[in-house]
This record gives sequence, C-alpha cells and structure tokens, in this order.
Amino acid sequence: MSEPASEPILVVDALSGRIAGQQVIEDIAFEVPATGVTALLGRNGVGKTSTIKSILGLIERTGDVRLAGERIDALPTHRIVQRGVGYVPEDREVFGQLTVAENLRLAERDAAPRRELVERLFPDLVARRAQRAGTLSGGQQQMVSLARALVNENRLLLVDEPTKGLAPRIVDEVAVALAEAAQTVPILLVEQNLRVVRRLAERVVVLSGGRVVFTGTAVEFLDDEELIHRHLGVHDASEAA
Amino acid sequence: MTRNKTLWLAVGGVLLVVLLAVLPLLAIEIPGVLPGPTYTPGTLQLIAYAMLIAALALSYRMMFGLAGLLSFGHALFFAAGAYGLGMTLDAFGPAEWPSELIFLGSIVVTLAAGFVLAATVGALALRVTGISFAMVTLAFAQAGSVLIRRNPGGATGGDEGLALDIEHVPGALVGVLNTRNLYWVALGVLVFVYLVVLWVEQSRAGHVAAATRENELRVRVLGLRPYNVKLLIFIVASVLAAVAGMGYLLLQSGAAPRVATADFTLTLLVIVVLGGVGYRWGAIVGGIVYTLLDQRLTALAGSEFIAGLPAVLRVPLSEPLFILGTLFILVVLFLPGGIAGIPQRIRSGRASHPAESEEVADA
Amino acid sequence: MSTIVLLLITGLGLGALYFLVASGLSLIYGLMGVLNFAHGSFLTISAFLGWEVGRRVSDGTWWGLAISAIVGIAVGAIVAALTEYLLIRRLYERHIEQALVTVGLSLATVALFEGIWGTDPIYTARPEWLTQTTEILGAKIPNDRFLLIACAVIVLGGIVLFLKRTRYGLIIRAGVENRQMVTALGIDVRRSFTLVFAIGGAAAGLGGVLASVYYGYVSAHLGSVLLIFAFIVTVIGGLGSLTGAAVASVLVAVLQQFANYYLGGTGDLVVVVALAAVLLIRPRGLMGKIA
Amino acid sequence: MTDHAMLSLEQIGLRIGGARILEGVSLDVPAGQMLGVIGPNGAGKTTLFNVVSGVVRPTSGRVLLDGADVTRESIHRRAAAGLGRTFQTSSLFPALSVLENVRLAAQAHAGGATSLVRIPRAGDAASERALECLAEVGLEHRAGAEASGLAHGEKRKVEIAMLIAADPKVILLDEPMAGVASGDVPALTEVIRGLHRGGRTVLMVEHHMEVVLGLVDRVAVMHHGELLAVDTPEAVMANPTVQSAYLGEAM
Repeated sequence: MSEPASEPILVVDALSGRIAGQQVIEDIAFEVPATGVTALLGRNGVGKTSTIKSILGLIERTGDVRLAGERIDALPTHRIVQRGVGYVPEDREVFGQLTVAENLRLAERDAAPRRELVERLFPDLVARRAQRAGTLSGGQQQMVSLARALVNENRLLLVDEPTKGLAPRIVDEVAVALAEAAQTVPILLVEQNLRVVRRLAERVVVLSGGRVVFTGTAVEFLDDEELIHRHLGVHDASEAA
Repeated sequence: MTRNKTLWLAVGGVLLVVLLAVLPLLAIEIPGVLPGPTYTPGTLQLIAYAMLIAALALSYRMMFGLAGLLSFGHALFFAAGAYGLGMTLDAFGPAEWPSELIFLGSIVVTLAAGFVLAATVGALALRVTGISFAMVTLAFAQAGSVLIRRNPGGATGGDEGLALDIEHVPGALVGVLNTRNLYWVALGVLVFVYLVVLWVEQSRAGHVAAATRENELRVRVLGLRPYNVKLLIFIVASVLAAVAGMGYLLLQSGAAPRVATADFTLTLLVIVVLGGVGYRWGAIVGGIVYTLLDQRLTALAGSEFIAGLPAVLRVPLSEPLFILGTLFILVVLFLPGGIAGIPQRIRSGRASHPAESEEVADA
Repeated sequence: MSTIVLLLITGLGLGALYFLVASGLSLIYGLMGVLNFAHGSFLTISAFLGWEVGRRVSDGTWWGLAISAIVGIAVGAIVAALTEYLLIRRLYERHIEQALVTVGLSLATVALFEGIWGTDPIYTARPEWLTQTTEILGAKIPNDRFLLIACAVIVLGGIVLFLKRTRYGLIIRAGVENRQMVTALGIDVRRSFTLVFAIGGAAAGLGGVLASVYYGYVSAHLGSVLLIFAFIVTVIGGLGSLTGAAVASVLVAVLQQFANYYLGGTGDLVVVVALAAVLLIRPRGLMGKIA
Repeated sequence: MTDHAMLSLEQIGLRIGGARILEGVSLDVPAGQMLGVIGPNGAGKTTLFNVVSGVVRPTSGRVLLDGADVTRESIHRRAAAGLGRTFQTSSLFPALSVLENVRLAAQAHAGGATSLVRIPRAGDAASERALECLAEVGLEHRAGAEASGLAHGEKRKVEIAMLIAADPKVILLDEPMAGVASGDVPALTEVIRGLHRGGRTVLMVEHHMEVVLGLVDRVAVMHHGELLAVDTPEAVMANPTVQSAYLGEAM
C-alpha cells in the first residue's frame, strides 16, 4: 500500500512500561502514519495492550512518545486524550451502571460532538439509549465503546482488540465502523483476527518478547507464511487449510 | 541473611537487653528525653510504659506487617488483658488460698479468656477481608469499649477506670518503691513478645502468612487454607496484646477505659507506621519514640516557655497529640519506610515496605 | 403506640445526622477508595465555627441558626477540599497511606480543637421552637427532629439531583465504577476528587451544626462519636452507595433507639452486632457494588 | 496408563449477569494425557480453568476430579485433592525467596505447612525436596534470590518447580509461554515435557502453536464459550471450522 505521505501522527521511541514495578515492554520503537490503519500484532502476553496503555500513560512508562511532533510521554492520561487521542480499550470497559446515552455523553469532549455519525454507524444504540450499558450484550458494549471514541474529532485512535470474543456478524459490523472511521482518522489497531487485519490495515508492527521485531506493510507480512509463523505462531493452521 | 550477620544481630540484641536490664542500677541522664536519672521511679515508670506499648505495637505489626491484616480492634485485646486481670483479681479466689496462687491463677484465667475472645472474634472477622475485616474488628472493639464504659455490675469502673486490687498481687510488684521490679516485668514482657513474634515469623505458619499477604489465591491453589493461618496469627497477636495489657495493669496500678477505644488502636497504627511497617524493630522504635514524645511533649506543654508564647503558637504546641498527629502525617508523606526505614532509604535511595503495595480493597 | 412513634421519629432524626456524615464518607470511598478518618473533624470544625459566628450574629434565633448552617457548610466544604488538595492528592492511588494521613489529621485536629475550645462540651442556644415538642399520634416529638429530617431529605435530594443531572455528577458516577476509564476519556478525574471531598465536607458541615442542635452542645469529640456510627452505616449500606447510606442510616438509628428503649440502653451494642452480622452474611453491604 | 478420565467436565455452563461465558462444555481427559486448549482471546479458556480449579463456580454442570465430584469444593480442597495450576501472569510470592516459594509448595504437599511450632531450616526434608525440584528446572543456583528479582522465564520455571513439589495428579497451565522471550521457549518446553513425563495429566492453554503441537496428545478448541472440537492436533488443524474461528477465516 501507500507509504506514509506526510509526517507520522505518532512516533514512539525507546518506550518501556512497567506494571507494579514489573517491566512489561522494553525499548519499543515504531511510527504510526498520519492516515490509514496500522496494526500492532504479536502473540498473547507479548505486550500489545501494555504498549497502548503506555502511550496513553495508563501504566508507568518511560521513553519518547510524540503526537504530531509534540512530546506526550510525561503528560497525564486525560491531557493526552484531550490532545485528540481516542481510546477503545480491550474488554470494552463501558460503565455498566450508566445508560448508553450517559456513556456517550461522558465521552463528548468536543463542542460539536459527532452524534449523527455515531447514530448512523450504530443504529442499535439509538434504540437502547436509556438502557444500562451493563445489561447490553458483548457486541453492543463494543459498539458503545467504539462510539465513545468516534463521537469526538480525533487525531489518532488507539483500538485494542475490538473483535475479541465477538460473533462473526458483530465482527463484521465492527470492521465496517472502523473502516469508516479510518477514512478520517489514523488508527493504531491491536487485533488478533488476521482477516480483520487484512481487511483494514495498511501497515503492521509486530511485537515479540516485549520488542518490535517487524515493521512493514500489511500485505508484505500477511502474505509471508514464514513471517506469520515466526512471529504469531499460527501459521500451521492456515497452511493445513 | 548470612549466618554471621544473624549472629551479630543476636549478640547485639542480648547486649541491648542486658543494658536495659541494668538501667535501674545506673544513673544515666538524658535531658529533654527522660524526666530524670534512670534509677528514679518516674523515669523507670516511663520507660517501662514505653516498653509495654512497644510490645503491644510489636504484636500489632505481626498482624498488619506480616499477615497484612489491617485490624481496627487490637485495643480490645490489650484491654481484655488489663481489665481481665484486674477483674479476676477482684473476683477470684477465696481468701484462704495463698495470694501467689490467686495471682498466678488470675493470670492463667485472663490468658485463657483472652484466647477464647481472640479465637471468637478472629473466627468471625476473618470470614471477610480488606476493609470489611477492618470494620468488623472495629465493631467488636467498639462493643468492648461500650461495655467497659457501661460498667456492668460495677465490674469495670466505667469512665473512672478500674483500680488494681493489690490484695493478691505480690508485694514486690506494688508501690512506687518497687517500680524497678515492675520495670523488669515490662522488659520481660517486651523480650517475651519479641521472641514469640520472631518465632512465629520464622515458623512455617509465618511463611504461609507472608505468602497469603502477597497472594491469597496462589496460597489456595497450593492446597492451603489461608483462613487457618490468618486465624492463628490473629490469635497469637491478640494473646500477646493481652499479655502486654496485664503488664500495663500492674505498672499503672489500674486500667483506663481509653485503652479499649478505637482511638487507641489508631494510635497503635500510628506507632507501627511511624516506626516502619517493614521492620520488626520498627514497632519497638515507634512504641518507644511515641511514648517518650507523648510524655515529654505533655511536660513541655506545661512549661513556662510555652505559656509565654502567643496563643497562635501556644495552643497547638501545648497539645502533644496535635504535634504527634502532624509528625505522623509528615512521616506518611515524606518517609514511607518509617523511622526504621531511614538507614535502608539512605543506602538505596528509594523507599518501600511490604504493606505499601497493598490496597484497601473491598472484599 | 405513642412510644413507638416517638422512637421512630427520633430514630429518623438521628438517622438524618448519620446520613449527613455517611453520605460523604460513602461517596469518597466509592470514587477514590479512601477511608476518610478525618471526616469527623470536618464536622467538628464546622460545628464550632458555625456556632462561633452564629452566636455573634444573633444567638438563639432562626437567623443565627441559618448563619451557623451557612458557615458550617462553607467551612466543611473548604476544609475538606483543602484536605484533598494538600494531603490526599500527594498520595495518589496509595489507599493505605491516604487512610493513614486522615488518621493523623483526625488525631491532630481533635487535639487542636481541645486546645482551642477545651475538653468540655459547650452548651448552645437554639431557637425556641426547636426546644418545644409537637404531638403526633399521642407522642410528644421534640421539634428539632423535624428540622434534622427535613435537612437530610433536602441534602439527599440535592446530591441525587447533582449526581443524575450534572456533568460532574456523571463523572463521579462513572468514576465510582472505573476511574481509569474516565481519565482515558480525557477527563481530569482528580478535579472530581476535590469536588467529592467538598460535597462530603459540606454535608458533614451541615451535620455538625445540626448535631449541635440535636445534642444541645458542641465539643471537640462531636465528630469522632458520629464518625464511628457513620462508618458503621456506610459499611452496612455498602461502600460507595448513596442510597445504601441513606437506608442504612435510618435502619441503624431506629434500631439503636428501639434497643436503647426496650433492651435497657444497649443501642450501641446492638448496632455493632448488626454490623458484624451484615458483614458476615453479606460482606459488600446492603447495596454495595461487587468488588 | 489406564484410560479412565482423570478430569471430567459435564455440561459446564457459566453466566455472569446476562452474559453467557461458558456453555455446555463437556470434556474427558484420560489419566496421563496432555491436552492443549486453544481458541481466540475471550473464548473462555481461562474461565474454564477457573471453573476447574474452583476460582469460579459454574452456574450449571459438574466437575469430576479422578471420579469424585468437586463442583462444590473450595479451591484449597481441590488443590489438596491433587489439582495444581499456574496463572497467565506469573504469580510467585515476590517478597519470599525462590527456595521459600518452592518449599511452601513442598510443605503443602507433605502436610504441616501451617505449623506454628516448626521452623523451616536448610537441610530439612521440605527444603531438600524444594532444592530437588529447583534442580529439575535448572534453577538451583537461584534458590537464595528474591522471587521478584527473577527474569520472566525464570519465574515461569519456578512455578513449574512449585508444581513438581506439590506433585498434583492434574495440572492446569495457563499460557506458560506468555511473555517469555522466544529464545527461552525451547528450554521451557522441555521443562513442561518433564512435568508431564511422570504420568501427570496436563491441560495447557497456549497460543504458541509449535509448542502446543509438539507437546500435546489432543487439542480442544474453544470459541464463544463453547467447545468447537476436541481431536488430535493434526485433525484439529485441518478442521475448517477451527480455521475460521481461530484466524477469523482461512486466508
């Protein structure tokens, strides 16, 4: 696919993260171009979620992280988000006691939130405005979580395993929403469903052992059985197919 | 820890105990810290009291620091020791029995009662964890405190406190002239409590308790029941508190209802944190520093120097608890390892103690 | 019958006091995980300053009481907000240390109050109506009970409206569930910490002034006594639940009154037993969130 | 080896709130078998382990350990009855030494672990046993180190040593390779193989396919809280349903 046309929106260098004093990622360096979807791949436990959380300052971190050229690695989480970073966490993390409408209202940062966009993408949520988010299905909760990020004008979206544990039909809906979002905002996507990756991502960054081991285009990676085998260890399955 | 270092620590400890034991025979003066030379009853009384509080703090630290049990009811067991012994001495024994037998019998009865109380409260309170555990222990202690103030059947003396009935107390432990003996009793209590705590911490149960503090689920998947170990630690710590309480009754010739209050437990917490939760001797240092400060600040509050100050300074400075409370806040904010953590802090340049990472998590 | 009515309404009045203290405790714990031992001190300082100002303006009149209440609310809010800002915030996310700091603060401030106002209770003057009684179903109810109940209902309603209708209320409700996710939506959740402390402090401040009406005196230990019961109420109601705190306040206070009357003054003991029982049967309290 | 089921799951279901976490999971694991459990994130693998080890009670179904119904038993009773497990994130007791960690497991197995009277000493039976177990995973030289100071791969090995010391009949390994540097994988694989060699029954959740395929006798595939297939590794890998579940869809 296309090479990054302009300045990358996010530059990560020498990023290390710790949880409860324990190093979980070490010396991570990669870039997210200003357009399209960049997938962050790697086996379970390799530190993908920790990388996202480190960028956001949700866990203790050191390193050099720049959003559109501006250092953000010393900022508290809410300031990073205020600079235009949308976040869709692993496991949705909707506020279960709050209604769908309240979940969305809480997320609105902009003076003119993009409510129509959200309503168009997730018509299901409009019907369930007054329902408590905790009573929604997993797929609907994922819609809420995505909608919370999409309701604002962002410069970057960090999306962590949006299809985890979802039924195939819902996976499709999520992918459609992300594809639409990617038209206007660059996305850093953690995803284990390689089909979704193939459909959405232009570039991939692969982690192993807490470090970046591969950076390149999605096609380059996904078409290389050897690379997939080496870094994700799921190669045997597709070969046997 | 290397064998050599352990040996040196043991030798140092024995020397310290010997020094403390001969203190009443010496005339050491530390102006500003002690009210007078070390052979005088007033000074001995103060140091003895400090040692009993240190012993109590040590037992509290075993629960909080070793097993991670944040109890707000430890005062209950100290009070149980003090009031238990006082009430048994009052009520117990036909006069024809020899006094020594009654005295020893009373101690045994009090210990047994303390054990039963600890086992009951512990068995119930440990069914919950975290803040809930703290609250159940607080509730039981509060019940004890209410009972003592209520003075059922005139047994506890209510707000007036309970005066020690000296009829069956050995003569050597009664009166100002015998303060020296009471001092040695207090030293004995402190050494006894220290050795028991040391033993428990080194024992298999102690290791399991430490493991439980760090990861209870992990202990359970090993096939062990954390409840049993925590109950064990709770009972031992509580009975030790009762032992210190008995020493307190003898030393003070009575018991005040204050020692049963939640405030008193909070004071213990302050002492342990002030001294340093991560260290056994932190509790001892905390207990002694706290008691001496409390006493000396009270003396200072009554001094002419303070009386001459303007009200803005005079009022706060004449309240020892204000100064101690403030000091405590400063320690928590700026000295997380407590007093005992200072050397470690200087060595490594960073501070930590075992309880630091634990959160008050609701069960 | 009249005894039961009297006990019920008196219990409601006492429950109102408990609620004014417990509402703040519960919100603070729910949002921040901080067990605030200094909450009693917020109440005491408000009671003292409210009384000091009120008696200078107009002692023993409604006007004076109103001034006292306003001063009490303001003092409670300011002192609580300062506590959060200067002490609690420095120990962000370290819950044990945060609780310890409030323990230190409570010890220090009670001592300070004793130094300033002495250890004995200071009796206060009240508007005359409050010292009289009203007969309901044959029971002579002291009028101050009605004032307490009315104030607590207003406070409860106010807090509920605030939580339901305002953006900050929304942030607080979300924060009680998942603080980290609130910050990840670009919201400075710490500002709502200060706010919650201020609200809790204001409720406690009003509680302090009303406690001086209920008991007829102010003293350095006013807050410490109520705090113990407020803790009990908070835990029984479920930490973090405002409704739970309200329900438990009434239950505890009414239970206490009935036990005091029918079981020979054992109210305190019965409450303590009730706490132990609730925790052992239902550790998260009546309406607490699942931890 | 007999082929009676050492561990049986009968129609396990779990609902939390309205969400269906597990549904109709039935599985027999014969004694001495090693079973791999695979499936995408969120499929319910770890939850299944939690149900088996007693951390979570199922809303329906039964768990049988060596023929005995343990569905209502507590965690520690199941463990005492011969069920051992590890966790996804390494979970040693960080402030205790490596030896103390393993010794706790050895004592738990031998009994008297919570004795107040006995003080553990170098050279006593439990310490010796702990050292043996550490030697089996090649970590006896780290016995004195504080557990929190170990490298990640070493921690994993200590956990295995604890399992050896506790000598369980059935072992649940939850992603033993997670976070382990790829260079350490072969050594750790060998350690796991050793664990199985004693005739123990082992269940293992793992994303490292080459590890799973090299070790296990059978593979169970989970998806959306259900068991999709249980078969030999080769057959499972050739199964198109598994393909699409695991990789989204065959590419």
